[in-house]
Amino acid sequence: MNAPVTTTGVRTEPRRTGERRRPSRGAAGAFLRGTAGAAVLTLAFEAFARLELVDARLLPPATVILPEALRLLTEPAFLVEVWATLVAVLGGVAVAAAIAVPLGVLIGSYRLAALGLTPIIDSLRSVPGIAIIPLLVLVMGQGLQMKVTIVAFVALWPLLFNTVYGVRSVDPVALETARSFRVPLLRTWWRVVLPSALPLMLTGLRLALATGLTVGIAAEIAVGTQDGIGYFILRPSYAGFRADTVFAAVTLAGVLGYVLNWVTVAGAARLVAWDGKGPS
Amino acid sequence: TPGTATTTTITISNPANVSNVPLHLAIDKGYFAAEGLTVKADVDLGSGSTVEAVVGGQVDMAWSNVVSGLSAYAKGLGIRLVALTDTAVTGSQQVLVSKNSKARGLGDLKGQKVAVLSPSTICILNVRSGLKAQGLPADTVQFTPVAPPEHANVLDSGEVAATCTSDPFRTLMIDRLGARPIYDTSSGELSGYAVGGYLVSEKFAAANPKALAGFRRALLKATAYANANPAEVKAALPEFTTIEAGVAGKVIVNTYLETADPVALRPQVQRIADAMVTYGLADKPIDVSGYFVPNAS
Amino acid sequence: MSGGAHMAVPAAKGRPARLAVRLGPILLALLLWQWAALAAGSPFFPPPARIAARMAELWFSEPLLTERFWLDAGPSVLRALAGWLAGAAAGVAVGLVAGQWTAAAGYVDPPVNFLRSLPKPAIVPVFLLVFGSGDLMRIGLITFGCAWPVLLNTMQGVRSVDPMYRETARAFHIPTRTQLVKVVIPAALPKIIAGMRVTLSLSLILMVLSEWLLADHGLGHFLINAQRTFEILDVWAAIVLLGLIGYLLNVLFLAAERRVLRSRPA
Amino acid sequence: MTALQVRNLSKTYGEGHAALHNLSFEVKEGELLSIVGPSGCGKTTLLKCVAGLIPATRGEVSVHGREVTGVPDGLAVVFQDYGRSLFPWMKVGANIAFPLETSRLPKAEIRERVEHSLAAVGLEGKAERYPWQLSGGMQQRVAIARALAYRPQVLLMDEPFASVDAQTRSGLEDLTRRVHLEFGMTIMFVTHDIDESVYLADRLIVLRRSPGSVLAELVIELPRVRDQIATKSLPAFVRQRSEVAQHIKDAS
Amino acid sequence: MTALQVRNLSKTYGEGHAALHNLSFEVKEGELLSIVGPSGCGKTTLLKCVAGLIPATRGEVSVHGREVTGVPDGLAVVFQDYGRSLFPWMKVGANIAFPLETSRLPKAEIRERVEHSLAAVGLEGKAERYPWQLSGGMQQRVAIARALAYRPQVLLMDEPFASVDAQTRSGLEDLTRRVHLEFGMTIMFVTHDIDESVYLADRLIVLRRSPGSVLAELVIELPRVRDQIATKSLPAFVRQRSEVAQHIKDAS
Ligand SMILES: Nc1ncnc2c1ncn2[C@@H]1O[C@H](COP(=O)(O)OP(=O)(O)OP(=O)(O)O)[C@@H](O)[C@H]1O
Ligand SMILES: Nc1ncnc2c1ncn2[C@@H]1O[C@H](COP(=O)(O)OP(=O)(O)OP(=O)(O)O)[C@@H](O)[C@H]1O
Ligand SMILES: [Mg+2]
Ligand SMILES: [Mg+2]
Repeated sequence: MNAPVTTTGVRTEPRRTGERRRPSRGAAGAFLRGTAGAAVLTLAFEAFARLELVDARLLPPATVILPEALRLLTEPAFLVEVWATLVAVLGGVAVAAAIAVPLGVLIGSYRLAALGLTPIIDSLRSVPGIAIIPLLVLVMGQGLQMKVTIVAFVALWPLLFNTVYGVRSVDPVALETARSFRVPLLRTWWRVVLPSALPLMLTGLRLALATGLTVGIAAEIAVGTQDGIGYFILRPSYAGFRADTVFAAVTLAGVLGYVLNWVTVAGAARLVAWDGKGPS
Repeated sequence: TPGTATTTTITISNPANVSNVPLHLAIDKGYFAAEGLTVKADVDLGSGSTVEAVVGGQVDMAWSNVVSGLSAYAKGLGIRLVALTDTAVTGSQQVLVSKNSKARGLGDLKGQKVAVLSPSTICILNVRSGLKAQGLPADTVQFTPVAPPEHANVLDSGEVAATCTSDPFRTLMIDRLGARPIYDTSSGELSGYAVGGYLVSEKFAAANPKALAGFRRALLKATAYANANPAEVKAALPEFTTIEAGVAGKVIVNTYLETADPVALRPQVQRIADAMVTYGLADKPIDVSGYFVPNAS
Repeated sequence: MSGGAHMAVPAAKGRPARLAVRLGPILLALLLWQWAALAAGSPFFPPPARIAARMAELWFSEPLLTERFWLDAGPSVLRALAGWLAGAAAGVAVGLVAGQWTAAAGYVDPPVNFLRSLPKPAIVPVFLLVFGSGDLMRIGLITFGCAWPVLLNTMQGVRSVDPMYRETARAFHIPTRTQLVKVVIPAALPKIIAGMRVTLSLSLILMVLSEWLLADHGLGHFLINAQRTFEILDVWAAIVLLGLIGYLLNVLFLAAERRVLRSRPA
Repeated sequence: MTALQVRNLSKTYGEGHAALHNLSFEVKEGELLSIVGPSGCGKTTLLKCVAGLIPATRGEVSVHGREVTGVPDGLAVVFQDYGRSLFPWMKVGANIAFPLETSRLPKAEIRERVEHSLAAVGLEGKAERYPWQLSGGMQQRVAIARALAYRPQVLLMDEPFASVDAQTRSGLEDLTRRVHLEFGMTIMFVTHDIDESVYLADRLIVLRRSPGSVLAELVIELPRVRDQIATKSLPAFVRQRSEVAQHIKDAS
Repeated sequence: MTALQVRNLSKTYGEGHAALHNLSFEVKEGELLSIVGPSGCGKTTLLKCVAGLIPATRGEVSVHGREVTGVPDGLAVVFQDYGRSLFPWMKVGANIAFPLETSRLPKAEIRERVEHSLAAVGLEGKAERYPWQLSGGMQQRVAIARALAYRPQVLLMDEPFASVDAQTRSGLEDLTRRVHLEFGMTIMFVTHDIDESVYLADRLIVLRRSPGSVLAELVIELPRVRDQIATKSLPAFVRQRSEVAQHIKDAS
């Protein structure tokens, strides 16, 4: 990324990547690059584990974790737990989105709403979700309802803030245009403000899914629920010295997050095809 | 629904440990059914939230260690003890140091950290009483709560000088990491302490005296059976705990308490309550007389 | 960024009015809470007045702040901020690269999305084994958690920079580095800032998580200890203190944000 | 009847930057008023005040006798910054249909209007493109088509033909005259092209620079129905054209 | 010497939308080439290909004998979409100074150039404003000032005077001729104004619509130093003007 600068002080054109050089388009190229990235990460971890700074039974190398992860993937018992977690995470994120989008549009559009609600929101969202788990357990037990609530609580904030900032960065000329045609407020929100904020909201959604997943699993671990990936992590860890299974389950949780993200991105690609092409 | 007088279903949240074997035996052998009870035992893996679940009425009953239960009781959370399960024997909980450690006894840990499983555990009482016996001040070592599965990690990485660990982790750490016990918590002033028992909410106790009496009878029967058949206890362990069969054989099994009348257990519990005050886990004396669910029959 | 989208809303005029708007809702919320807690009468849901009293006793007595406050909150907040800054820096750096060069994004994307989806409590042991139990591990964990939102937002921001801005910069031979600093970053700034705002509170939350293990002071330690020993009032006091700190940090952040985005069209 | 009345209008941006000062004029129903003036004299500002998009600092604007507070009913605007006034996430057709969707028009009628107005600005068959796939001049014409499809009673146009070539421009000028006459549309037309301003207008206002105010007002003495060649060679056109040019020289 | 050579240039956007087809021409060093053509014929596309901002689909462009892959050295562009080519977070002065900052010019020199070029486009004293605080025509002039301050050897201008009034426009036209002559600047000037294209050019190219290709090429027979009134009344001007007009009529 360094621009070659000749000694005479004449500026030469910095090499542009991407534009001229034919970008290897399509799924194949992306897949190859992605695999390369994943391979580097795996190798780095493997090398670190092989240094044996840490007892291999406590932190096994990738070559131990990955086959175990593959085995888990074929184990119906594990897939059932994945489903349990997934339901909680998707449910929670859906609840969060249902709250965050209207609220975010409101706060992003009206200075008064922002002024009045920001103190409450900023205080609330600094409350660690994990700290309120015991209180949630008290009210709703250790089951699905509790998990959905805690996921919704943590997924709310990235969605909310990305909506607010997205709404605020709508091009003022676009808004003036809508106003000049007397497009009703709700319709303006729906057709002008939301599409324009959509790319950032989708980023919020991706964050919310990942956060929701990690916290959902954290909640499963923290309250020792009866199901979910967290339970599947907790059980072998309570058996002792089953780091391979524990880390295999952790790895698969990461993979699940990756898949969720991928689905979101793929789904979003069509929605925001215009992004980065025109103004706003 | 739980909490009404007609209830015959009891849901129990219990950790997957040795203490809860009789409960599962009682279920398997139909002792509860014989008392007209349906007992559903949910294995809870090491969470800190079982007391909350009991108070909030999300479960009817939960197993908790005696110190945790007492401290919740002392904070006025409205819980009651239905039954105690077992008492510690030598080897059931030990202070372990790593293979390379030079420490020989508690005194050698001066100024260092010991991992315990929670900030309210009997281990703290025991270690402090051990220190006192050697004429050392209570703050000779610091305690830091670490979930039992992490004990091996924190000891291996040298983050703590010692861990206070129960089975099965104790056995595993000795076996696999070469950890070495330097102190047995049942050796001191509190030797033979009660490990834990079943808690219900005040409301539940008041509403279901008959069911709880039935529960006690069935549990007592299972307890007697367990004490008489240690081999079967070890065989049952892998079924409902996470302990693997290979390890289960080496696990130390506590003595299960065969006491029909909870009031007889009062001195046992009061002794621990007093120790909590002495060793700084409670700031004022705890009177345990109201702690027990009275026997209805 | 006072907001293009602010639609013909009469802004609250004058200081007293602004103050009323700012404080009104939160006071109302507090009153409602007090009322609900008193009505419920549960030992787990103490009324805010009692929580406030306990907080005063713990942290806000003596001249202004107790010694305890500095012991509990001081190091915790410092850790959170250090991790937040480090995470934001890492997120912006990687996000810029990944947003700017589509090819780089291809390599970075899968590992990043994998890593950020790892359940934090489950990787605490890894951090512990690798970094030990000192501040390094705690700040490392906070950094690890805070980097992702900033990274994603930066990437998204960079990708949706108006292509005209890039073309203009290229047409004038602006070197890539200057382009990044003077064109791409300012254009993506609102979105980067949104990411940083999300992580500001996240850093507090991760701080608590990081202090659950092997800490002997700090708010997270205080919180988990109170929770395990059923000091319900202390739990609430810690939660409210965290909320308060989070609010204050956000006020500072918003003030900084206003300065940074001052020059945007209104 | 008065369609639009501006009385003592002043507009000051931010702290003390006056863009308009004490402006008064009116536009009669069905009249086409051209507004010319040097760059930066406040034409866009005036237009936005009339449209109720920005509040006046002093003075008042009324449309059809009602004071303007928000955007008045039945009014449409073609913005100078056409590139940003088209929504990049909507195709050209959707951009044009968007303001119509809230009306109770049947779907078929909307579709027809979209096609009609696209054809009118010479963009047949571009409905399925995105705005950013069009050239600058085409985008500007889409913005015009959107306003036309809306069939407003009052149409405000801010340098709408700046980016189109002479030929297309002539066509659009004639289109403007045509809708003006056909629908009796009241039009306020901002331009900096003197020929255009005279050719289009029924009446014409020249604005003076900083802060903008009315320098001159002319009633254009041309026949209602006009022709690019014939009208532009009328003596009245030539005379009024240079009159305006002289005023603008004074204005700068 | 050839400053700029375009050989068999074709450009197709996306899937099969041809904007330019087999275009060839050259511009000599120090020459001012006007490019005219109907809206959407590919003028902007051509200019962006020459500037190396978008890759050609086929054919090649070379500047000073070197094939264009990125933006060639010593070249500057004034974009048609001026509103979006100014950085809203930089003040006007900073926008103009920005391309200069990476040069090794001393601060004082940069400041002087900024002031000079602002004055040249009639915007003295606006350096401390933000672009969005200016009118459309003023923004366009800021974009011109930025290119001028950069002192490129080759300057590409895309309808740079579309949004300014006639008077300012004349001034800017003369300014363009002046820098062209004074600095020996090679200029490629896209416009849709026929008068302007003839008045400014040394040579002129008319593009045909869809897909754009060269329809006609004229060498303008006017003196090097020109004058708005005198030059425009020369018979050569009048003749070539109508010649171009005729070509454009054919082009549409
Ligand atoms: N990004 C794009 N994607 C697809 N098609 C495009 C794109 N940009 C331009 N086109 C098409 O290419 C053709 C030429 O466009 P271009 O912008 O070069 O025209 P132009 O001669 O500059 O017109 P104008 O005078 O209106 O600015 C047009 O038909 C336009 O629709
Ligand atoms: N948002 C704003 N903030 C501050 N000043 C502004 C703003 N918008 C316009 N101005 C100033 O107000 C004056 C009038 O601007 P306006 O856009 O109305 O001019 P105009 O007549 O439309 O010019 P042009 O023909 O160049 O479009 C200018 O001096 C401009 O700098
Ligand atoms: Mg204007
Ligand atoms: Mg163009």
